[in-house]
Amino acid sequence: MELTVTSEESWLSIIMLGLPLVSAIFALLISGRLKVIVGWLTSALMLASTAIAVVILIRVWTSAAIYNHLGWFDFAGLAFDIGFYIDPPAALLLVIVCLVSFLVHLFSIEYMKEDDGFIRYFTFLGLFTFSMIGIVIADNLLIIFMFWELVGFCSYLLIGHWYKKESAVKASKKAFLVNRIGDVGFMIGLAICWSQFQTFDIAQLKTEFSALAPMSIPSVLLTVLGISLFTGAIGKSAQFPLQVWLPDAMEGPTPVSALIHAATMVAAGVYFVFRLYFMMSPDALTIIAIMGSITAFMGAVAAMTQHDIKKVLAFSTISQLGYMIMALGVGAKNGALFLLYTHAFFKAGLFLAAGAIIHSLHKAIHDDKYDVQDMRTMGGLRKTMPVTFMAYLICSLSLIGIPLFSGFLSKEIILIEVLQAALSRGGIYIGISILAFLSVTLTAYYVSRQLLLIFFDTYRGKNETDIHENSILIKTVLIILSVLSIGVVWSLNPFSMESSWVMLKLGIPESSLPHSWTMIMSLSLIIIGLLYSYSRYRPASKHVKNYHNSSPSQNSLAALSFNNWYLDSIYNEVIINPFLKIVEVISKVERIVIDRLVDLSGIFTVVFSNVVGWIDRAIVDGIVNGSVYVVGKAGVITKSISGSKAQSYIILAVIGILIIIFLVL
Amino acid sequence: MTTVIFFLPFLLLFVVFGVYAERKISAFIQDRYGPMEVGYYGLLQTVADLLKLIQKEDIVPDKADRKLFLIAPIVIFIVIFTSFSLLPLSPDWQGSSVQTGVFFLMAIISLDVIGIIMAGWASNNKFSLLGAIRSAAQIIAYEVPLTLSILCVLVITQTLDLQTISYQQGIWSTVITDEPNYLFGLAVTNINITEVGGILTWNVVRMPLLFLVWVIYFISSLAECNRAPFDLPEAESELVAGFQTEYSGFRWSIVALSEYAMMLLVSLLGVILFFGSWNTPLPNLGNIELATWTSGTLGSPSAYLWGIFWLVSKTFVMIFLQMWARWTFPRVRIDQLMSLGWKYLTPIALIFLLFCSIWRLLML
Amino acid sequence: MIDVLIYFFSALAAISALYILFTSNILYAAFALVITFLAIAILYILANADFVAATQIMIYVGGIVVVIIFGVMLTNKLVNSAPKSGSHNKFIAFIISGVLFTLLTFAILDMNLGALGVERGNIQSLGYGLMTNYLLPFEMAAILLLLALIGATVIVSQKNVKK
Amino acid sequence: MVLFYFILSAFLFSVGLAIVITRKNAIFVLIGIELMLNAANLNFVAMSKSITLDGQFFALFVIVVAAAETAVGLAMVLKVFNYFKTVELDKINELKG
Repeated sequence: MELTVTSEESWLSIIMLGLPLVSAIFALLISGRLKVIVGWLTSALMLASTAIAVVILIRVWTSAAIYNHLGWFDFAGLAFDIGFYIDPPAALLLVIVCLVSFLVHLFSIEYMKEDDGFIRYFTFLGLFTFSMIGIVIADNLLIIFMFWELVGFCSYLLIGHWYKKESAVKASKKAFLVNRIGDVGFMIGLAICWSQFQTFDIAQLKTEFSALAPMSIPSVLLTVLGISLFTGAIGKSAQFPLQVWLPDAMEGPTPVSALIHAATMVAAGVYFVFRLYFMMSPDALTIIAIMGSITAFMGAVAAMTQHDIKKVLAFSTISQLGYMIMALGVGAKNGALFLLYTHAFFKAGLFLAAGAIIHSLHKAIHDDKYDVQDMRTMGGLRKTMPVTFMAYLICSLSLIGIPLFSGFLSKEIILIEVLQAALSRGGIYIGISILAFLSVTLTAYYVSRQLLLIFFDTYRGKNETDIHENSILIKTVLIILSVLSIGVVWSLNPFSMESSWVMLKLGIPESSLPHSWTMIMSLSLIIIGLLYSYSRYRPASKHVKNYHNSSPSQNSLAALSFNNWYLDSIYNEVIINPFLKIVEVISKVERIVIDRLVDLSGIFTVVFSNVVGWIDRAIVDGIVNGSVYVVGKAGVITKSISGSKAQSYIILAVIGILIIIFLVL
Repeated sequence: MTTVIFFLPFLLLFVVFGVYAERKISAFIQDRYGPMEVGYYGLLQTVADLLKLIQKEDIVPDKADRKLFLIAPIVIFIVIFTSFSLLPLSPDWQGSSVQTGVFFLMAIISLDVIGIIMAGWASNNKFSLLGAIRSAAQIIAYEVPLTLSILCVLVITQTLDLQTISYQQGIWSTVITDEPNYLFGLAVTNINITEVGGILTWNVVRMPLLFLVWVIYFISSLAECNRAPFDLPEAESELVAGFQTEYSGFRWSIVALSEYAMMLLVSLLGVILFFGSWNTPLPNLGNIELATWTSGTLGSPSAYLWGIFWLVSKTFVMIFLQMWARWTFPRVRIDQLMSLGWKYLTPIALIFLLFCSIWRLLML
Repeated sequence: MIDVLIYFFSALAAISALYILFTSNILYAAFALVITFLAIAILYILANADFVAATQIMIYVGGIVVVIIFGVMLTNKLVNSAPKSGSHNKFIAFIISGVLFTLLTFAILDMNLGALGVERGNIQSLGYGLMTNYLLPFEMAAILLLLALIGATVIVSQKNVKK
Repeated sequence: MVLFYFILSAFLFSVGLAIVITRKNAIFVLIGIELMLNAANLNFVAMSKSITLDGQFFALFVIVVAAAETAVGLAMVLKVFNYFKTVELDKINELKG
């Protein structure tokens, strides 16, 4: 492996990639007594990493992309390269990954203070950040796949952080297994890619694709290739039908949910499709769009009736990821990426704010059986936790898509493109756009419902007087994230995404439709959602009064929503139970047929051996023993002749010597 | 032969007062008086004990092997007493002048074991037999470092003759050799001390490392004498009294006599080999000729007297050291004893043998 | 004087050797062997071989006989019973030994013999000899001793008792 | 006088031989062998003459070898004793391990 990293930027990127790994190793090496040092040290390393990412971003933004690769090994005449490629979108994502990771590290110092697995936790966080950066900058499908697996592994470890809790272990296993299904698709895609192009290098693939003569490769194969690669993204980004693992993944610590299951790892699938956009055939894109819209809608519906504060956010994440995938499918790839960026901040902000609430409730109520995540026992927290409330409010408004906030900007682009696609292409796209706009209303509904339940009305739990705002550290983190969710940060004119600096660099989609149409449409839909939720959950309403002893299955629709469309049950019935049945049958067959056969052969062998043994003893040994007996007898007979005593030999020898002496004399 | 005439009465006297000294020294070490009744300050206590012992009945156990039982103490005593005949007493007085003096001495000492085994076996007693076997194992084991440490001296002196070794360590070295004595034996120092004599010409000073060799010699000699801390063969807490268990009266006193004779023998040998033999410790310092004054005139009775005086007084210091060690150190275990002998003293003595050989090369 | 001593110690050696031959007690035999060896050692001295005599005493008496006694003690139950040993082939052994002795005596008398070792054994020449002409045998003897000791230790230390 | 030494040597050798042949006990046999070796040594020493002292050298080497022989011999005797519980040579008549 020849190492010729030349430019300064390359060195910077390598350092940035290395720092989280160093942080993980540090955390691993430092002994348990120095917990606090570990937290601050790893945070400092993340901050350094973030700073480098910012430097890289500025360089990449103003000049060319960083591209550097080296030969790794030659295999059967095919050179295999390793390297990295950082263009402006990647650089911005890097900044976001590092920054969120840094903020989560800071948050965790406070949040995980009492935890026994503190060191382990920070080790995995460092390792995760390292792998995530790896995914973003790698220029090679195989390397991406490696880091891809690594983030999955970290996610598995962190979901199962409280490994003494059975539900956490189950959830981590579920996440891991469901992700494997997606990875199988990814690997099929890799195999097709290698068989067709003999390279995994993205830049090389890009040139191959652009120079691809039509019909040289059947278009079905290309579609299959695109879909298989997309399957990987389905698994990682929790798209229909593999989204079932994400709600369960909320068993992990809340900062982990913020970092991995909201901001970064789940977005990796979106980024991956964005990166390989050139490989997606039109048919594949249509399927992607359908999948995305279904996911967005299903997620939004499922979020409507949840009681768990984190579950709501988890389904919301699924829904938003669906949005992004759908946007990719309809061609608004830049919009998808923009939503990814903004979503990373406001969703991380929501999760961390939820974490802050959980943390302070947990501190106030020292009862392990009491569910501090249940919104039915919350309410009125606006007064006791004002900063958290503000952060939550800003991030929620951003999520709904209210003007002046970052979510509005990104959703606007997507909605325009969806509408345009529906108008220009018709057919299935009309359905997609209906689902997309319905999801807008539902989003407004469930987000405002959550806000009303948590922060308004009166407190419905116990120990109200003990609830206090969290420490300055947590507040700082929340404030930073909420500031980053305000529209001005992303665009000078917060009403128009066209003036956003991000979109200016990525490229604004050409649109024949005036923006005001979609704006008015989405705003009115949002208002409908808001009004409906206000009518149901306004402070002191009858519904809210009875809410804390409400059960989810008031009617079939609510039950459908609460149980996430019964997906888990369906999988249980359709896949797991039949599979178990098959296994049972197989084991029966094994027991009855194969074991019998083995037993029979064993019995036969024993019988045969006995027969052979008898032959051996009686005949073969008999011959040998007989001969030995004869020889022994002969020996005894001859022995008596020789005197049978050692000294006899001496006597004989001496007699011989005497004779010699006599003769000599 | 003549030395034997000197040594037999001397030995008896020595044992009488040696036992007295042992008692008194142990008493002082243990902060008590010791014998005080018989004679002035208990001086005649041992004589009284001896008289009692001689009067006692000479008991031979019924099951014992009578012949061997009676012979064994005499064998032990004769063996040890014979070796005295090889020792020089003064410049002109040596029992038997054999070229192989030290070697013969060692050979004769090794016969001691036969007597001990004989005594132990003849007693027909478990304790006696066990003590005898232990004693034999111990003596054979410690003969190795003992011989090696003596060999270190012999490498320096280049002779086996005890009288020649004695002459080399004093102002009369010119009588037997033309080689001058240099300080530390090293010709490079160019300080001729042939005429100075005294302590400077002793072997321990001629080759300073010999002091450490003497430590090995001393430890091994303690083991050879079966004295504490190596008195395992007669460890009273385990074996009653080892091979002497069945002996009483006169025969027991012979065994005890042999033991003290052995002490005297190894001390004498140590003095002869390491600490200047019959030579005076006082050197000639310019006109103050201390060495000449305290050595007498060669060939005259004064030389006899001075020689015997210095040899015996130095030997007594050695015996005092042995008694001191006996009443200071606890008894070692048998495995510790064996590992000390084989694993530590023997290799260390071998290393010193190498050093002494190199030193001898430097002396040329 | 020397002749008388030679006769005396020869007789001692011969008598103790015969005692070994006729006694049945192994320990007595061992002690008689000591006397034989000592007598032979004195004969060496009388033949002007001081060094060999000293070596004889040191190794044979102080070493080998002690080891033999140990062997006897380890292979016999000693307390309350003497270690006896029977004999056989007495008649033929007597005849053979007698014939051998007679023949050897004839042979010796037949020889033309000079005087006994002339000069007093000189240790210095012995030392020179061992370090020059006989260096190889000397070293080989050393190695042989080492190997024999290690071998003996190994043979005895293996625990293997007949069931 | 050399003659006398030789005759004594012959006598001791014969006695040693007789011991080796007649005795049942293995240790006795070893004693006999030592006696024979000593007889041989006596010859060597008696024959040792002049400056070279060859006979004495031989005697020394014989003593050394005898020491080695005894050590190994006795070790084997002990081993045999461990195995057969006896050192009577007429009872040790099998070589089967």
